[in-house]
Amino acid sequence: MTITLGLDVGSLFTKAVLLDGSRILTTAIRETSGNFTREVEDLISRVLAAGGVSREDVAEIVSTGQGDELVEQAHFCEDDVACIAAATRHLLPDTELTIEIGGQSITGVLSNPQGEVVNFMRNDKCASGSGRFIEVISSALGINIDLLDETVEQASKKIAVSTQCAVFAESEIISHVNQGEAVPDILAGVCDSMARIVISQALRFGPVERYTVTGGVARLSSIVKILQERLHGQYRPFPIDPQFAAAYGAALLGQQE
Amino acid sequence: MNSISKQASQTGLFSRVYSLFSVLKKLPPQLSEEELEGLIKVLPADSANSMKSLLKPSIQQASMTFIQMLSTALEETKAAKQSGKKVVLAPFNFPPEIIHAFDNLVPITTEVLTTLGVVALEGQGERYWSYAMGLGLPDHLCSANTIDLGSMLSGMDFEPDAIISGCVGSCDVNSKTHEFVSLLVGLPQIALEKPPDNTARGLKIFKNNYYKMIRQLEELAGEELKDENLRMVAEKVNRCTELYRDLWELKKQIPCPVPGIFSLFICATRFAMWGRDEGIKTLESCLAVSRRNFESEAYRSREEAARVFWIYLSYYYDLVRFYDWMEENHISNMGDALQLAFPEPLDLSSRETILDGMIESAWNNVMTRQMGAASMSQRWIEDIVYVIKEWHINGTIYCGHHSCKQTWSVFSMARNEVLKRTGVPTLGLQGDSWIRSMTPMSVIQEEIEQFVHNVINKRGRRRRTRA
Amino acid sequence: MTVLNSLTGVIKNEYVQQARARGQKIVGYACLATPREVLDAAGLFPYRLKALGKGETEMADAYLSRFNCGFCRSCLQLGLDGTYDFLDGIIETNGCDHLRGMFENWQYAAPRSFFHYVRVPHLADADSMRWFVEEIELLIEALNEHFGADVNDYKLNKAIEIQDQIAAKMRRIYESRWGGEIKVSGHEIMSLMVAEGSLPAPDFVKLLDGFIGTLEDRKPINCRARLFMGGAATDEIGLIAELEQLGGLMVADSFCFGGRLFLREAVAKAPVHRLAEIYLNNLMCPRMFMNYPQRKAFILEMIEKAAVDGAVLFHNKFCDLHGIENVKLKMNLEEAGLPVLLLEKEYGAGADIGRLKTRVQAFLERLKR
Amino acid sequence: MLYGGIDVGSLTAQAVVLKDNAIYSFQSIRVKPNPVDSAATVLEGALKEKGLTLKDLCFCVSTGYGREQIQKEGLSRENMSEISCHGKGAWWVLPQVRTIIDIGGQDAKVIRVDKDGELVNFVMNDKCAAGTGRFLDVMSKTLGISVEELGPLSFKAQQVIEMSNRCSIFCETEVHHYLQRGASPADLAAGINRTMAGRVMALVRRVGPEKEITMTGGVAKNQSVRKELEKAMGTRMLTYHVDSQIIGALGAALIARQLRGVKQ
Ligand SMILES: Nc1ncnc2c1ncn2[C@@H]1O[C@H](COP(=O)(O)OP(=O)(O)O)[C@@H](O)[C@H]1O
Ligand SMILES: Nc1ncnc2c1ncn2[C@@H]1O[C@H](COP(=O)(O)OP(=O)(O)O)[C@@H](O)[C@H]1O
Ligand code: SF4
Ligand code: SF4
Ligand code: SF4
Repeated sequence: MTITLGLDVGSLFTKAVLLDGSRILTTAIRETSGNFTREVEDLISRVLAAGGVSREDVAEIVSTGQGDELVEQAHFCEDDVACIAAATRHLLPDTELTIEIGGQSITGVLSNPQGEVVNFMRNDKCASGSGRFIEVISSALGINIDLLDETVEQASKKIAVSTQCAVFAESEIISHVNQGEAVPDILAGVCDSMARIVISQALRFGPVERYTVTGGVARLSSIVKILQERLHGQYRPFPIDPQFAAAYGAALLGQQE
Repeated sequence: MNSISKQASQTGLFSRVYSLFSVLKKLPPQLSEEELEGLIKVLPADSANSMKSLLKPSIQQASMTFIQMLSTALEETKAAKQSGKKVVLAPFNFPPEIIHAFDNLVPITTEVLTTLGVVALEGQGERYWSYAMGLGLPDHLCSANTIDLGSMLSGMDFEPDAIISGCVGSCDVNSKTHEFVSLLVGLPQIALEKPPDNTARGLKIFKNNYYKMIRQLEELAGEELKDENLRMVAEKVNRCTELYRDLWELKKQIPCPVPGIFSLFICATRFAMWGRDEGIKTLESCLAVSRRNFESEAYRSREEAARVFWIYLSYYYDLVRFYDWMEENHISNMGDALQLAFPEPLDLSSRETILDGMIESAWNNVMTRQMGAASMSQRWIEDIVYVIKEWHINGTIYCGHHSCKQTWSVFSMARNEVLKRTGVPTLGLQGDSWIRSMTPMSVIQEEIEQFVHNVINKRGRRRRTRA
Repeated sequence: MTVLNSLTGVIKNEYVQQARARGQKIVGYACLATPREVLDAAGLFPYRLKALGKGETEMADAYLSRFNCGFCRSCLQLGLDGTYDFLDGIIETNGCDHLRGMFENWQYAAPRSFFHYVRVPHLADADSMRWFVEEIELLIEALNEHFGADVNDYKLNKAIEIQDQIAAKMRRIYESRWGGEIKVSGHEIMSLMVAEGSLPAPDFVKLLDGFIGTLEDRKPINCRARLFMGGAATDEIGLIAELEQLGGLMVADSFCFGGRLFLREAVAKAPVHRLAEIYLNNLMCPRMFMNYPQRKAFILEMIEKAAVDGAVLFHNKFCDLHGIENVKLKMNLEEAGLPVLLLEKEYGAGADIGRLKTRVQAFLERLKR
Repeated sequence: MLYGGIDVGSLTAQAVVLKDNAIYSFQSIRVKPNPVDSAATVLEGALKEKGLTLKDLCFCVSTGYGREQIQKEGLSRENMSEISCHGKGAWWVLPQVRTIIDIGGQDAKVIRVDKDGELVNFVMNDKCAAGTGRFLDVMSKTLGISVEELGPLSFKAQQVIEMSNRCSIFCETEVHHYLQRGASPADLAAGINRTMAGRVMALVRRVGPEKEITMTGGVAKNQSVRKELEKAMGTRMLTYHVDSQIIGALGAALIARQLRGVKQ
């Protein structure tokens, strides 16, 4: 069996997946910050240690994401679109649309039955509708993002957020708090407005039969649930932690080398 | 008014373009490498960059005739006042040949002027843009028009004698901007409306409007439209059409022997000098260079990673270098929707038949034909599909010029239909065609590369990072 | 007032439900240039498309873009999410490029069996008038054919008469604010205008009569400044209400859902020609070319009659027509000595209301009121 | 006679007490979640310094966020928009000033006043927080420095790396991107300040600035943004010796003084 390592240098998080054939040995994640080489090195040693694999055993290290070309440790890099498509093709073969929602963008990747990329579309001009938006808002409300779903579940209504700007939304939300609105209700409203932006992206390629959602935001069921309700077509849950989709795809592409 | 911005835009767009071109015009027909180097050293950075690419040996012959053609156009505008002629400002979708048929009228095209300014001038067009913003105009208007308007309104530039709104019915932004200028400067406005009706009835109304416009032009010029002038122009128009079609045919070849930048030369000719000897010369030299390419072994064995067509506009800031970049990356730039004018030869039998032909070519001119149709999407999509098949296009790009509300409102539909009918994918970008600060070139290039490698070729873009 | 509230608060109001119950067909239109009388004469219920300030557009945004006018996106959303399913047909007009896009996408994504395009000229000269007459004739033909209607001059004249009545009554209410005390606020007027396109003409006459009946007993409203408002096609009654709370009342306007509605001057007698004149000659909309001076004069006259202290000109983000027109208008109004505030806004209830209010408040302070 | 002015911003709140024609005392605090609380605390602070209470003020005006509620709660007698207040305050410290560029945490405004400090014209950022103090806050955090250091640091720059992303939030990643590629923080700081100035210029152009010009609000303290703006406008701006963040509250107090005559 060949062992490969996929590295996804995201806008907010850097992710690593260690793959043996198509079996995940381990994964690791950390925040992306300025010090690049050290971060990646740290991640690599972490996954190698946890996977009980020595560096020599790794046949290919493949990087993707924003800083992919700077990963000195990588043997080659691939575009994230290719990695995401590869991951979907492998894990959910007949899924046409993958909606990747990361820290800074929403990318729709449309694949054909052979798993090839038919088209992709990225929305990254404004933080509204990005993972960062949710983070900024939940931290303004004092809610750790891990507890977001739990909190939203307690909501009895949705307070609409009227502005799309993440910065303005933050203060709008604080004014809701002041007016005595409950935090879960406000957060539910935020998730709703976030989901709407994703929906319009997803619908842009026309109706599809099956779709999946990846990226860090796909972990938030409060948002995915709304997508499920409003998008036609069958939702296919991503079988592994969706935040690792691109890193997984990168490792898969390494397998083909 | 706005004193500080006014200072900044002291010299107008026209004057600056004019003085640059009067220098360029004096260049010898063939430049040696040293001469080119020398020229580039004396030009400011933005101009130098463009000239370096424009005057590279492989296309120099065509570029030179192109430069000569535009210099002539600019000189005629400049000289008009002294010789008692009237200058008519028109948008790009208005075919200028009818104006060339008047002794006393000289046309100048908004978008051509802006594009030249953006390509050739230091600081591109942004100072004029800023001026227009200072007037309170919204920042979502078309930059091509806004830049031109800013230049004219800052009061330091040439003043046309009339404005033709050739976009009434097909583009609000364009016609409305022209209306604004004409109201502010107190210029007569001539509106040529196209009814959104593709049938014979629509054409009849349009014809009526066109004749009405000729009467207005006659009044402005103080002369009648003379048969012999009309015939002379018409003959040259037919020569242009012939050359245009020859170039069209050549574009079907794989690899494409027509350099990407020629699409700019061709449409600038269409927009400004159609029916003039200078226009014919430009098209002839484009054709000569392309034929030479076609016959050259080296060119024919060139790898073509993709044949890309811009379904509406392209990016015209940093344009020359951008087209070079595409070439270096083996992406054949097959041009943009500004090629989709489909000119037909004019029937020279009589004044009426000539005018009928000119009217039909105005009716079918770019944008008028697509966005001015009964449906904004239908014709546009049909034309894209046609050109994809004709030129063997395998990928299309929508540049997403943000002021272009018509195309934006049917872009989704167009992308899906084009894919359905031809299997060819469309990359949707966002940016401004004439202003670099909206989306930086590096971002655009990165998206295009991802598109070419992952979507068009489906091979991915594997880049080695380690030996 | 409750009838009015229910009309301006829901799209599928009780009149719509009644019409459906009695089998009357309902046809939607968007632009003021649509000759409603033809629909009335065909026995149809003309329903003016509106979005009532609803700013959610995720379905529409899959077709239209972020760069399209929010009003159009909202209307399309309601077309796609089923809210407008009660419409038996739609009449498209080439009001502006965004509206054209809205109609095209609607017809593409959720087609209707009756979809007719009334092509409105952008000029109002004699040639254009002939063309528009033809358009009205084509519309009549289409309605006759599809709905089995039998439109004739008699019915058209009747319909014109009712609309004339409506205009006269509306004018009376509208101009009641110009004399001295203001008893009807600007947003109430706007409610009436929005209601106008939401129920059959005879019912609207009744509603207006009721409203006029209450005028006498109304108390004057406190007014810090008399404002003119103009610009974008907007039906955001809530927005105007919020802004009026700051004390500046809208006493005249040039909104598409507003003071332009009852301009009906015409000389032709034959009904189709008369309609063509009513709708084309009086379309004080920036989509019309070559007649800015007319629009300016119309607004200046109103400002004078209504003794206005300042003008607020709105445009929806990405609206080209009003975005440009407002700049020119601002220059001319300022020349005439009137302070002007330009406001670019996103369509949709409450979006950034706080920031809009700050600007309007500052404007009132600038007016020293 | 004592007059009060309260200005609650998105980040900081200020109160100024005016005695006749001089600043008698002032306070500035970070805002509390509720604007009324902020107002109460900051006003009390400013009064307490001189052993005063609310009753000693003969008129008080509130401005900024929650200005109406503050009035409803009785802390002020009238509320005014920030725009008028900044205009008035700046005019008081610099009577010759005609254009004021006020940049706070979320708002950017350009205000024109006449020779009496009365509002003539103004513009304010609308949909997007791209050219506001918030941008600088996010950026300095990303560079790992305080917002106070952002100006000084940029004067050490060798070159200027401008941000291309429009969104304040996303420029964060752009900075990361450059840092990863070895750019120096000083060059980035210079680029950030220039980008900021560029965005503010978009507003400045809309009013057509007229001399003399000055800046107010927290961002006025950033010397580098100030220099960049001066360069873009081709003119120097005036400075003054009062804390630029209290200008709004000062203006409110001045208006309180003006209004007293009218309202009593
Ligand atoms: N437990 C979590 N911790 C952090 N972020 C999370 C978590 N769950 C979901 N998220 C979301 O995921 C986003 C990051 O997604 P990711 O795909 O890693 O982005 P990128 O690839 O751009 O770095 C965050 O902005 C946040 O909204
Ligand atoms: N000492 C300082 N040096 C540089 N910038 C500062 C300083 N203090 C505050 N700022 C900037 O000013 C902004 C806050 O301005 P302020 O006028 O207090 O805003 P608000 O009125 O919205 O509370 C901050 O976002 C920060 O960028
Ligand atoms: S609106 Fe807000 S979130 Fe969007 S680009 Fe502007 S600052 Fe960023
Ligand atoms: S504003 Fe003009 S174009 Fe738009 S709907 Fe109204 S009348 Fe029609
Ligand atoms: S507001 Fe402007 S863009 Fe929107 S429908 Fe009206 S005219 Fe068209």
